[in-house]
Amino acid sequence: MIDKTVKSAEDAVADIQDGVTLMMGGFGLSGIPENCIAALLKKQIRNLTIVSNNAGVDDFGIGLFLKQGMVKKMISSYVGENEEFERQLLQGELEVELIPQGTLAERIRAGGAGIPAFFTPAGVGTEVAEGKEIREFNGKLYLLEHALHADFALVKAWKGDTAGNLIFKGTARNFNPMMAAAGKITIAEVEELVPVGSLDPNLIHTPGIYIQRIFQGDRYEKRIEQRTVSV
Amino acid sequence: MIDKTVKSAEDAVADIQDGVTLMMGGFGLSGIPENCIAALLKKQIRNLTIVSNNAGVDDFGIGLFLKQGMVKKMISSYVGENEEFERQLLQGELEVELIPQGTLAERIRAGGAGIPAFFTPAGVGTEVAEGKEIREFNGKLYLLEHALHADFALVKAWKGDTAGNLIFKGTARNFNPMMAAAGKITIAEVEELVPVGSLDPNLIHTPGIYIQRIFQGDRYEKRIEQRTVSV
Amino acid sequence: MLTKEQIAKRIAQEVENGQYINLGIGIPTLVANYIPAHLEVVLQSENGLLGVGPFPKETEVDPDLINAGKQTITMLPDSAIFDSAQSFAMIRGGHVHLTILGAMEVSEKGDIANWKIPGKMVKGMGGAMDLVASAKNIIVAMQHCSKDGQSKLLPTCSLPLTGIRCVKKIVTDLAVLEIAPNGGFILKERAPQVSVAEIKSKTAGKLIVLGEVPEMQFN
Amino acid sequence: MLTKEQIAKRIAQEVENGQYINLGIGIPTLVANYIPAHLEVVLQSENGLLGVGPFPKETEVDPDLINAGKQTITMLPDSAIFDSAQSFAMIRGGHVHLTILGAMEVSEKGDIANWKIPGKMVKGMGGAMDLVASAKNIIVAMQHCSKDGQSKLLPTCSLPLTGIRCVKKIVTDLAVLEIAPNGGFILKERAPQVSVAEIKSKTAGKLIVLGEVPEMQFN
Repeated sequence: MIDKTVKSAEDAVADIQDGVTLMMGGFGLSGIPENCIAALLKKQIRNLTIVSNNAGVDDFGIGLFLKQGMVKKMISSYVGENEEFERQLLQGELEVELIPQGTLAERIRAGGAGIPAFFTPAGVGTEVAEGKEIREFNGKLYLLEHALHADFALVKAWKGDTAGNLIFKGTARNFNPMMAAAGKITIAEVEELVPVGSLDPNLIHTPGIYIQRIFQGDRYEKRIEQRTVSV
Repeated sequence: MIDKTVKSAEDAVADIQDGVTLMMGGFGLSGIPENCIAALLKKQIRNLTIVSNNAGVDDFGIGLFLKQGMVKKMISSYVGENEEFERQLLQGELEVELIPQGTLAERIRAGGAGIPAFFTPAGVGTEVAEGKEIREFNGKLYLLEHALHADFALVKAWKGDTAGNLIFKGTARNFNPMMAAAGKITIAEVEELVPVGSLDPNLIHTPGIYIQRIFQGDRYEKRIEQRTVSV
Repeated sequence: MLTKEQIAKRIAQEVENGQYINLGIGIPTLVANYIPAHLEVVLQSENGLLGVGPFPKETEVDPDLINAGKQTITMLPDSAIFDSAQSFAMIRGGHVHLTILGAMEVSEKGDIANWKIPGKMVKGMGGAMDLVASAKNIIVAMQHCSKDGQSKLLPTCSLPLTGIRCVKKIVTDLAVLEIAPNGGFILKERAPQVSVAEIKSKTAGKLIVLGEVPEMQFN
Repeated sequence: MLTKEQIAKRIAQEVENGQYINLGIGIPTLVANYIPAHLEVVLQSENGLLGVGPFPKETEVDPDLINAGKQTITMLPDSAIFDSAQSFAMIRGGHVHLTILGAMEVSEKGDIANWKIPGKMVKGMGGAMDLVASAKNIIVAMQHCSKDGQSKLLPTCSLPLTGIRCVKKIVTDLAVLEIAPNGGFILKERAPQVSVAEIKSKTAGKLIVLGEVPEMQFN
């Protein structure tokens, strides 16, 4: 069996350099690659282009990259939880490309699936459509949108085996499976790394073919943004 | 909870009439909706357009429809296991549209996913490209392919709950999940119908939103085309 | 004038049995509390869940289970989890029957603006553009006027659009209105004790009044 | 002249450690038997399986577990199952490193024809067009000549094409050949006891011979 295990987050991200494009899984703070983020923070690289649905919060997740000035450009759908982000954007320190969430998800999927472009209705008649080809199908207008790729994709799963097969948990799945397929090199961190044969082949969410490196992360904080409870 | 259960295959297909377009899951004879096929055979409807990767064999699966002259047109990627098929085709009794398997899968997925068209490299420079828009992305040529839809999709799963959530088994999954999403009305037959709460939400292959009717099939024959064993 | 809860309660009357529904953040989220118990519906959360259950008890909180507003939630027996591409395939493919969301402005053509105030707010559109471009039925929940008294029902939107010609119905603190096929807000119902004249004066876009306009009914 | 098994054996020498490989029906399927034991590779079956294991014992036969040739198979500890859209996403997205398939004809530009004989065979292309349009490395396994002695390595294909400019290497019963960037079959190796002259006489397309051509080596 192919073994894709690396020893640590530091080993996994060792060749990530200034100026690369990173995809990072997660929705809000749920399902983000905490250990890879910590390892990259230590590396102090700069000029990153980051594809992530959100930008973390001021003191957690991608927010920590922003604080250290590591990010040149964010490609996201919603970045509303982050004051430092807003400051950098208004000061012109940060480029931002805002993309409708479904278009973002589908562009990433297209990147992994070898589809260079597709038509989608989201954004027709809005500023998202500026400069894009518009075409009518069955009486409805659609925009042509292009695939997104990344030099590295950093994903977080619940369980993974040494061959890179992954299972996610709950809504922490979100963007992780599409990003796993769209990275030239995909690094998976998992809460539990298991031997091959431990996962039911029928129930795997992301097949190992998409994963180049895998390691078991530790001390997952899993911070909650909106702890909402019923009484 | 929404309950999508119908009593029998006969009830499930009761409103399927002459001239409709049907998607039918399965790869070869694996994962085909055996009970729906049997119920439709009894109805003796005609002029069907069938979207299915294969066309069954002479005496099983969609081959039985062909024998009874129920099919006007097949949309498939490979139909090589069926002599009656070849006879009808050469005699001009049957229309056939042959589509590369990956393009077929993606066109069906697009149908369910609201993507009207996408670019794919399969078939560039071949007769599949005739009449299609060709465009270059990053130095490579791609064809524009359109979504496929169906009036009814007939899918077969291993387990399903009364809300229509499905789990498939092994390679019997194949085209079933995409077809489930691409049918205006999707009928799921399952080997085991279970109450809601029996399936782990994290491990569901096809969410119930895509399913309009579900029933437990009986007497699955699961015929094998190429029984190949090691000694 | 209706409270937010009453707006939610009135919108809940639009829900039909068997529907799959996406609820936006704010008033739309409250709608879940008022869906009549005899209706079987499924709530979709676009971050990857069908079958959104109630908020968890303190002991049940799971950071791996949140809704699109990043709130902790629970699942139900018929729940299913999926990834973001599948979630928007569902939305884009028209499988979600009803979308309820808030708005800053709605035009008499059914255009909606709810994601950006130039130079002021740059949070992003999230899933709103996909939802309004794809849902079969879109109901907007909002205040009839802004805090400084400006009508939010306009001839054309002044803010950057989220989607065009997509809103079907609007429920405000003053009225229930439908978008006419050729444009205009058809006044369907008045809030209790609110006059047609008041609604007319607070609607900047074309208001269409057809005969007697009934008061909203709450059971 | 090589037997089918020897063609498969020679192709197996092209396999590299860590590769994901799709094997077509016929000779390509045999390649699996000759992959050196020290190499860790994963076989993909386009009907939805990574990690294709050996054929089952009689008692293990499962109708829900077949390969793209509809043969019953088994899984391995690292196997994963997926649907057809995911399978071709993998193929189209370039995640499969090596595709080995049969052909009726190959042209000196690397075009391949392997799916249709007009008026005679109408089985369909299956996944072949997707595979040849997307795989990074495509090796063709075939007989050098047809049964009636016609060369299958041609200046241009006469049969309907499966894909254009995609084949990288061809292993026949007579030779190993590579497609030159500007067209032509570069003769890399001869089968044991087969002369360059014989290969030349049986290759209708442009054959490029660069210096001494070694014999194939089998360990």
